[in-house]
Amino acid sequence: MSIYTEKVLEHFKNPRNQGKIKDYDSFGEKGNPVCGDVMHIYIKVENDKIVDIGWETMGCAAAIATTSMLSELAKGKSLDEAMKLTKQDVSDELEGLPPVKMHCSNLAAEALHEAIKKYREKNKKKKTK
Amino acid sequence: MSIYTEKVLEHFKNPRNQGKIKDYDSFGEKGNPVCGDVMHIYIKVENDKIVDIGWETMGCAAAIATTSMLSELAKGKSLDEAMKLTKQDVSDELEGLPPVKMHCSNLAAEALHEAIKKYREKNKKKKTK
Amino acid sequence: MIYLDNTTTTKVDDKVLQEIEIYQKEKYGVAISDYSPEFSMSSKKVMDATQKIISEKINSNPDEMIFTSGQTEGNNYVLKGVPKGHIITTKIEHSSILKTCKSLEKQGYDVTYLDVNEEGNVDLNQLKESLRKDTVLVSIQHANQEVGTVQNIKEAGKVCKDHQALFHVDASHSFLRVPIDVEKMNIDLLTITSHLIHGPKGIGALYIRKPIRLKPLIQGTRIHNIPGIAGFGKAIELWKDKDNKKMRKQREKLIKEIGKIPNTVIFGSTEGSLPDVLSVNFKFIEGESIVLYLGMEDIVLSTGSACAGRGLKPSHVLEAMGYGEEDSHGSIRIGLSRYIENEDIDIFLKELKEVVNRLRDMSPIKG
Amino acid sequence: MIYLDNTTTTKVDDKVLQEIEIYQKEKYGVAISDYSPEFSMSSKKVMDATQKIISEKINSNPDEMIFTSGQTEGNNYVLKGVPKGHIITTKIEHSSILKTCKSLEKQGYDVTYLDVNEEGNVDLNQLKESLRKDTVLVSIQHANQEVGTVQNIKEAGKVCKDHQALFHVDASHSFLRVPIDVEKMNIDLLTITSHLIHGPKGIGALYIRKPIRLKPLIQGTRIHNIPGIAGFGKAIELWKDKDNKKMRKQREKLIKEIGKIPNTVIFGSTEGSLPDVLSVNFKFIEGESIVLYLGMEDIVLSTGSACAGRGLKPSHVLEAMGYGEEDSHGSIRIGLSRYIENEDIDIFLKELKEVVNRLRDMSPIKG
Ligand SMILES: Cc1ncc(COP(=O)(O)O)c(C=O)c1O
Ligand SMILES: Cc1ncc(COP(=O)(O)O)c(C=O)c1O
Ligand code: FES
Ligand code: FES
Repeated sequence: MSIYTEKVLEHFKNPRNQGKIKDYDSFGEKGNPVCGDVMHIYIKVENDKIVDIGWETMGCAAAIATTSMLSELAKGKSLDEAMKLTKQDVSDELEGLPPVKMHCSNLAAEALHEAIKKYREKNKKKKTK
Repeated sequence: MSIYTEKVLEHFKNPRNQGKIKDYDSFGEKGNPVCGDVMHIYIKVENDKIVDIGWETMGCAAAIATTSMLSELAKGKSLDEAMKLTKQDVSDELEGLPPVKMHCSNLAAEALHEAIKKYREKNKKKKTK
Repeated sequence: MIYLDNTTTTKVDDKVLQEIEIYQKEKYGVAISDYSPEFSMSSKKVMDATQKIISEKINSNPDEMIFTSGQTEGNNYVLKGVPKGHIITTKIEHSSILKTCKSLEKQGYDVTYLDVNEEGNVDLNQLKESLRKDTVLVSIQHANQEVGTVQNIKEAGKVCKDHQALFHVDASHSFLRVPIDVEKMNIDLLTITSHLIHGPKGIGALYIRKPIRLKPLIQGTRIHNIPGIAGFGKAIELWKDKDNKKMRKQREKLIKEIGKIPNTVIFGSTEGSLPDVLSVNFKFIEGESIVLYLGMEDIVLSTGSACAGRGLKPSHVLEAMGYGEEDSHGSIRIGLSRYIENEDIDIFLKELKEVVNRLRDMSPIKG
Repeated sequence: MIYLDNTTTTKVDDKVLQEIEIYQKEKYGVAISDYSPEFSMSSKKVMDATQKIISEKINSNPDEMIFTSGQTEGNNYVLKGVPKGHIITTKIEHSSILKTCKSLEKQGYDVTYLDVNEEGNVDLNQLKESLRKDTVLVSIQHANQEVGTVQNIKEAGKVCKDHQALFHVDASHSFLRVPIDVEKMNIDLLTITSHLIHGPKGIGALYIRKPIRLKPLIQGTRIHNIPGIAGFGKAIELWKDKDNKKMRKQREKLIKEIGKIPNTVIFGSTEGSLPDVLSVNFKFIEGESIVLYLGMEDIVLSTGSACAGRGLKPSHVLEAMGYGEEDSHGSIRIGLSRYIENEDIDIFLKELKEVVNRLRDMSPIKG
């Protein structure tokens, strides 16, 4: 009778890919004005593919579980595929989030998208250089 | 934890002198406008003394106990002594009555006084005859 | 002891007690927010479960049900929660309705008190005639607390619906005894209480049809009475229809046997009545004396209008039914329960007859 | 399980349960009038007894005590029961005071909300300055539900008395923990609740100094929650002063050990505080996560402002004390009880440190 699904609690308990990764290629950062929580996502990219991912979150159980779940979903995906990941995907994979906590799953996807965008900008510059 | 004293309950349970006596010399009757209860008292008099007493009551436990107690107090007393019996005497002998039930003890004494007065009037007439 | 005062309050069933205890000594945590620790979440579960149990009995949705501290709070909540205007109720309601209406009148509300006939049935034509444009609420009890008369709530509900007036039903005595269907009966607001069905005291429920909203009576985050809610739900589950049948049979026997005692009046409706309440008057004697003498024989019941806490005043219910003061004088109320066996009824009848004879023997007024 | 959520609600003591059961399954009759059968009279007896027990604790007369369904009803009763006028309260009251005041403002009452300093102490000079000719009530809590700060009620009472304003004290958390004397402290109205002292839920009490009269909140003859009243009385008797001493010692140990964790803020007063409540903020992490991780280790407590049922909003108490949103973010409230042993405190501290480390390790913000 938790408001969280088993899946959310499982990720909260055993978060995957947690922590800043060494020599990451890019990172994204999102803060939540509603609750003041903060999320960082770090990615390592090879051949336009996310080969490693790590994260840091200050937030509620939903925030921690969604970041963990997102990192699993993104790992191994191409940047294009990863850009298509939405908060809905994360929430679905977690078998649902309580309505007032839907904003938490937003954070993770947005931070990832930011990391990818940054990576692409940096790379563009490199190529044009 | 009854609102009634042990003494009241004892008289309620085992009323003394209850019932109309045969060949009574006089009787008094009182009704209570507050609660609609009714009380009859019958006396037998010899040499200005109450030698026997009986009563009928339709009323609450306090009414029954006070009539019973009054009858005990009055029995054997001279008419003069009996006229001095007050509701306070009855209530005191019963070790107290709850305030809202004080009116019940009134009834008994008043009915007795009426019986005595009636007896005296009747006797006066006889003597003067 | 033979406890026949079940219309005042009931014994808590042993199985209900067990349920209550679980929430007092094991699952005692209460979730204040949705993010409370798991341990405290069992409180939400049992609230949901009880809402569901009640809803199924009255054909409502679980989320149309809130908990109160009992019938009196629920009734006050309804009456004080509707917009200011004209209220219609009856002359035979419980004090929680009548007292509140009196105080609302002082605040400028207009209240109509419907008459009842000598069986205690509300005059539905009078209801129709009383409805006005500014009528905000009609509040009619389902069954009476003194004489057990059951009202034609379905018909009353139809009248209210046609007139688009909110309809409240005090179902404290009818709940589980007489079928209730808030849809079929067009009931908008319904109040019930746990202590009259072998559940704990201090808990009740209020059904509020969606999307009706009442002004709150008690504001702020109150800790839910979780053990009470759990016990309430359990008590409802334990009440079986066969209990009603058993009680109704005993009631019929009482009517038959008591009817043989001369100068006796049985109050209420001959047809539509609760299975478990019977109110009787014995002429020429007084109710308190009957109750106290029976009490000495370990039989517990109340005088006719015990629920009003009336002191020496005659019952407003009997008055409304057209009886005089002397008719409520020697009256007693017999409240049955599933714990009463047929032998108890026999013992009671024997003692009752003796007590009535004894008191009549004592009385100066003879038949 | 280590239950440290005693500021939300408490476990019912086994001896209290026994007492409650007596009135649920044996002495279940309730006297509706003074002429009820003897069996039902035990209900009066236990009411009298509990009134006496409470009175002795607060130095009032037993007949100045009425029973409510809990603190929230009591607080609503007081605020809505005084004549219309100017009310003074504080910014750190429970929602049952603040929400009610907000709704009274809409009805044309004027309300002043007193400030508190960063320790949570009400500004008594501001109280003096706020008092007006039309001030009908001053309502100040004795101790705070989140941070445990105890107010100088004696001084506040003097100010109210000098000004002849009614003085109400919400003593839900201080009752039995901090001495209360309605005479010495000039308290006119005092509310308490049973579920915070190992008594049952759904019962509380309201002290009304004679001859003060309040407008009734709930009208009509309500069946008294006799088992609740019996349990309430028993719970009071069972609370011993040595329990307060034990809890205060444990609280001091918590302050000492938690104080060693870097970037930690302990809220409230350094001097005048309850023995059993401690509110702490751990920077860079979030309260719900702390609570849920501890829950997985069978340790139950709440985030900082659980009693407000706040959802995502920051605590109004911390806000009034001058803290920002981020300060209430990672806060938890530890509520002790007599059932907590010193070993429990050691286990809790060990787990707490681990959880804080783990979450800080996860956090992007580092000290
Ligand atoms: C018809 C009716 N309504 C309300 C009540 C009051 O119920 P409660 O004691 O739960 O407040 C009673 C009392 O039994 C009643 O008979
Ligand atoms: C200060 C304060 N007042 C009132 C209440 C509400 O009490 P109850 O749940 O008894 O209504 C609480 C809740 O614990 C509280 O902390
Ligand atoms: S509540 Fe802030 S991220 Fe979930
Ligand atoms: S109440 Fe009528 S005589 Fe006592």
